[in-house]
Amino acid sequence: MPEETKGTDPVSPEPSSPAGAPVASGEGAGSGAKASAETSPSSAAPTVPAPSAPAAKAEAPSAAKPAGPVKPAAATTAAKPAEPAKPAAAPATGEKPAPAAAKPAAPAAKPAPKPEGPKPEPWEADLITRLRSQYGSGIKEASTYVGQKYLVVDSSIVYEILLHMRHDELFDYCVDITAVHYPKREAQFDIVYILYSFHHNQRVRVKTQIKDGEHLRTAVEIWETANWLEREVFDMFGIEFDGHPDLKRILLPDGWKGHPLRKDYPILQQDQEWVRINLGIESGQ
Amino acid sequence: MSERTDYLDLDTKDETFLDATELVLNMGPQHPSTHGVLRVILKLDGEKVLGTECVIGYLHRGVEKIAENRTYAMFNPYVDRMDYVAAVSNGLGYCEAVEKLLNVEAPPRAQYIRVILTELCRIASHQVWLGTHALDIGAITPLFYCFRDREEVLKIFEKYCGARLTTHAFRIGGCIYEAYEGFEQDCKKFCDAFLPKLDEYEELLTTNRIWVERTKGVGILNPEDCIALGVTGPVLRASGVKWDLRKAQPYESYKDFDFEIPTGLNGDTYDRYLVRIEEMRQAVRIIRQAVDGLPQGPIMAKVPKVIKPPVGEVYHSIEAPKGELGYFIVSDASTQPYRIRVRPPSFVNLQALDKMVRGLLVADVVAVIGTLDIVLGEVDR
Amino acid sequence: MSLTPLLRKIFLVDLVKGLKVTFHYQPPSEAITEQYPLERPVIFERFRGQPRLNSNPDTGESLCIVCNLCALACPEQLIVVKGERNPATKRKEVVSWTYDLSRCMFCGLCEEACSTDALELTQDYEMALYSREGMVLDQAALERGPEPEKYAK
Amino acid sequence: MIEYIKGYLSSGTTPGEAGNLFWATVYILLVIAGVSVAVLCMNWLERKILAHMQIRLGPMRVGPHGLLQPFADALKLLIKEDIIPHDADKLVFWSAPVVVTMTAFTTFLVVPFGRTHAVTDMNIGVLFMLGVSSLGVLGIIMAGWSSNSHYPLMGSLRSSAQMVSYEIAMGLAIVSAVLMTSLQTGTGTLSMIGIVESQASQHTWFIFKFFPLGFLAFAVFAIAMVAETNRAPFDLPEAESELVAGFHTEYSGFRWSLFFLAEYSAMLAVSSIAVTLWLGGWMRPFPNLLGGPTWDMAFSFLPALTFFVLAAGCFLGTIRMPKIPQFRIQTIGLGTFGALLGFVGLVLLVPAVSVRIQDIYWFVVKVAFFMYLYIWYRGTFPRYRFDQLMKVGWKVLLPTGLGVLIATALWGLMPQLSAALTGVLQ
Repeated sequence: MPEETKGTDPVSPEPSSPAGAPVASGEGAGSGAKASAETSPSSAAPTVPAPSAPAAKAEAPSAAKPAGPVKPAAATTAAKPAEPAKPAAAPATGEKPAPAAAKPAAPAAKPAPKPEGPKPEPWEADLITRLRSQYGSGIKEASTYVGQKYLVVDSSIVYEILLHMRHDELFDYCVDITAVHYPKREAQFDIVYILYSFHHNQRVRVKTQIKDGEHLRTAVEIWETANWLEREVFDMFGIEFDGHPDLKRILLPDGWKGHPLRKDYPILQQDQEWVRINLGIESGQ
Repeated sequence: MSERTDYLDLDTKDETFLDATELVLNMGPQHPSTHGVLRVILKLDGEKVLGTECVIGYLHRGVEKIAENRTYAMFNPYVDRMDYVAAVSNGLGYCEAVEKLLNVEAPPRAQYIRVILTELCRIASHQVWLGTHALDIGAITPLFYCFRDREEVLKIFEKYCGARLTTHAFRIGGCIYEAYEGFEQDCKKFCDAFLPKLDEYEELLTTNRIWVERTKGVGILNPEDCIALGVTGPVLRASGVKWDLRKAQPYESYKDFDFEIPTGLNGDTYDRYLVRIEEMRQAVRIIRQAVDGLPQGPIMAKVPKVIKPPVGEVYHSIEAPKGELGYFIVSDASTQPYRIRVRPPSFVNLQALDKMVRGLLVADVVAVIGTLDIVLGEVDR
Repeated sequence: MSLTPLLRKIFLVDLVKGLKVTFHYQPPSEAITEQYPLERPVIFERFRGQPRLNSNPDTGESLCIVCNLCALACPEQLIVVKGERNPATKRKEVVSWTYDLSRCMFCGLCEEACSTDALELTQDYEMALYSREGMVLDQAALERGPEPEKYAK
Repeated sequence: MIEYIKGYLSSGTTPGEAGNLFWATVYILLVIAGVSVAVLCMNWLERKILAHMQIRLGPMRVGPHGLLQPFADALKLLIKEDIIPHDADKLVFWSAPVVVTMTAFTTFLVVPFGRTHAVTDMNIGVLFMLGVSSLGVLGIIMAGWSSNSHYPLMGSLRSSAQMVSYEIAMGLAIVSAVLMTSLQTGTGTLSMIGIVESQASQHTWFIFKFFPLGFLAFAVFAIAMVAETNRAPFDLPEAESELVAGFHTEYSGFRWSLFFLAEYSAMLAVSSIAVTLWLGGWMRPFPNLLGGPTWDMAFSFLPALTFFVLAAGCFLGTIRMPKIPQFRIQTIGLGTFGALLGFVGLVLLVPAVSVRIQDIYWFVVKVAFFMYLYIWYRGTFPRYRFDQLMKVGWKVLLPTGLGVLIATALWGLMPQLSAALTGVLQ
């Protein structure tokens, strides 16, 4: 098993890792335009109000430019990305207010300036209000993280939420369905539905947590694409979806033992067993 | 397409296998035109397809499990092996997703280089598609012309990053390789030489009556079906949905460039062909702009040597040549990703096969598999 | 009602156009086939091929300082470097150095990790062997570097 | 005995007509050998020409420029393991390639390579060819059915439907050509030699007669014959990307090579029909425009000239060969081959040979043109789908063929008709 060394690495002069900061942003000499662009919004964070954050972002690189060996043309192109981000977000999100900024504008276009290590921010939007009023405490969390919005909902109502998202909020495209295994948690699995709305140009992740052995209702009736995606989740995690038309393994052969993407899945044991049975020798692994 | 429902349902399995009116044909996993190791079980009435079932997984390598046992930087070369005809795009998506998790952004010059290489890669990928698709439909010659011109792209890749197919061109935080001397000229030369070649492909196919007959009205997907099936990329656009992640949610420096999103009207194989051909032209346009506006500056953002993103999860997707390629990464603040989920466009697009081929003939199945532009390395991961 | 499309159809203009293209490519000068052992492909400088362990050209000493960075960077863990400190020179010296070429995917991460330019992926690409045994390169083989076999009788 | 053998040489007819068994046997052997050699050549030429169309080089290693590749292939096929699928119908499986090959060779009985260069001249020659060549489909169905496998079965069913449909269009085109022999002359014939002689006496190839009717009939035939021989773009029975290899998927080794042989000899056979019916058979081109003994003389040098050009090509090739020891044998081989071709050219200069070889030369050149077309089509066109193939056959070629036939008849009867019409009017 390839265990990555953490402390023994000879070159990890990484000052920011204990604090959990994302980048070694301000620490270095900051000769690159990027580094200064990173630092200035964070330092200006407490003072600059939300709407002018993009301006700060746009300003920062051009201010830093004279120091670096950058042509004027480059400065304009560098400043350009921030400009259309806001207008693009406004029409695209439609009814959404400013907080629902478009994703690509990433860190800077967020209403709240980026803190030292991105923390999930509470996500306020009409959609959330509507959902909360309808489902109350079933919506456990609605947040954004680095500009990406997600909902954590109770597993009992996830089907209704998805149905609501599909038909009332027009999230007509189910990008992906996947799962994450946390063996130490009581509810071991996160099921993640990544949804996209062509109408709002918006992406939302709906997450729910279920225990091992718990079933979920299938989303095939909502999005046809869920068929194979759920089969893959079943294949890799052993999570069963009730009402799925054809729930069987998809990537692995039918007789496969175990579900490989569970954290407790023993790769080596599987390998050794296979070698023993099929080759009649002891695996050298 | 409403009349499709009256065909036999695939789910009534075993008893019909012996039914004399039906022929069960096992296409693949070793078949000349299943593009690798796809196995399609066809249920036929004569030559008419009553239903299909895809059996995939022959090329499953457990990429997502491998990712959990590698550091972020180490996993980078593996993503090239998923969609191996568009390795650069895969690398781009992965690097961007990790960058998002780290909250860094590649410097402008790196972004431009990335865009140039990704668009070159789009051309290369579409050329492989065109060649194999034409080969499936029986035109054997375009394949060689396509591969000849793809060679020029691969040469640029090799000069830039030292590998032709599994390029490992980008690193988290930017690019590690500076554009080599003559990079701009090479790209421009390629663009200039490529457009006439593209016209040549079109001369061989676009107006050819056999090609038109073979592709028009074959494998129609209407926009609603596309969206319900999660189909993305050229297949979606050929159905008339003008949706391209490069425009819808621009990443890298795509906002700086002026290009069109070609769309089709009928959502048939011919439209998908035209859309992809036009996409190659647009890619040339983007490359030209990017090469002209290539800024100076650093190519690598400040990224720690040992990448240890904060706890969090992020989904980032790009417009790969085949559709929306997404990476969902969960970090637990260790050096290894807690979970990486790849949202492969080929896998999702392949799901549409059944809907597209019902009621068509065996020969159309081959055409439709070709037009979906699947790469089994990505379907099976 | 336009007559031209009909006429074009009757006179098979579309087919003739295609025939013209294939006809025009017939001269052998258009062929792009490289007759491999005779014509060698051009390999560019950054190509990642067979690994080589460089040594100091003046002294002949290995440049490797046994920092183990390459082994740590390798996704496949196919590099094993063992070294021990030489009490005389106070420097770590290589005891054993193996590189399992059969598992290598030529991603170049080891080369990038190397802090002394000791490990280098060369432009040699002729690495096919008849058995797997020869694929685990030891220090001597790595320092010799690629020995391309002439594929000709 | 010697008299018997010698007697034929002065008869000036085909051995069949002369009733000379000895020479008939010789001719049959010659035809079989010639067709086999032609198939070998086609094998090499198709690879080379197709490769060059596809900007490749094609075979280059076995012999100089891959000249020995067909022999290497033949050898490989002969010594390959012969596999009969377990559940196959052994007898039918075994006999299918034999049937296919036999029919393909039998058609050559009536092909006139020259005035006297045919095994025999039947007065129903055209019908014989059509009939026998359509028997080939029987072998294909047998192969597909006996393999007991899905792909061959589908391939053979496609093949049978295709051949049946296209034979009709082909037949109509042939009938219009046959009509041309009788119209305005009153001496109609179905004999292959007779048709060529009719073209000679009318001083026109039938492709140019009643322009554009002759050409249209030829075009219908030219398309139908591609379909009839299952070649691209009508190669559905063996559509590689759909049916793996079609009806011969389960065949290997020698049996497979028989199918290969049959396919190519069928191509040669239908091309021969086309040449005979429309392109003046063994006659040299431009007999009217460039007539006279001087031009006859000039044209009689062409066969030798062709061989000299080929020889020159070989010598040029030896010069351009890589100058390294590994290529010495290849260089010498190519040089020898060139010398051989040059020698053949010299032999062809001998007047006695030259006179006898003229007919065959022109016939072969015309057939070679069709072979090139076959390869060219294959290199250029995508493949039709089955229903489209049927559509082309039934909805385009059949009406066209029928129309051409009627129009030809009307045109031919024009004098009588106009006479009758004027009679009625007066």
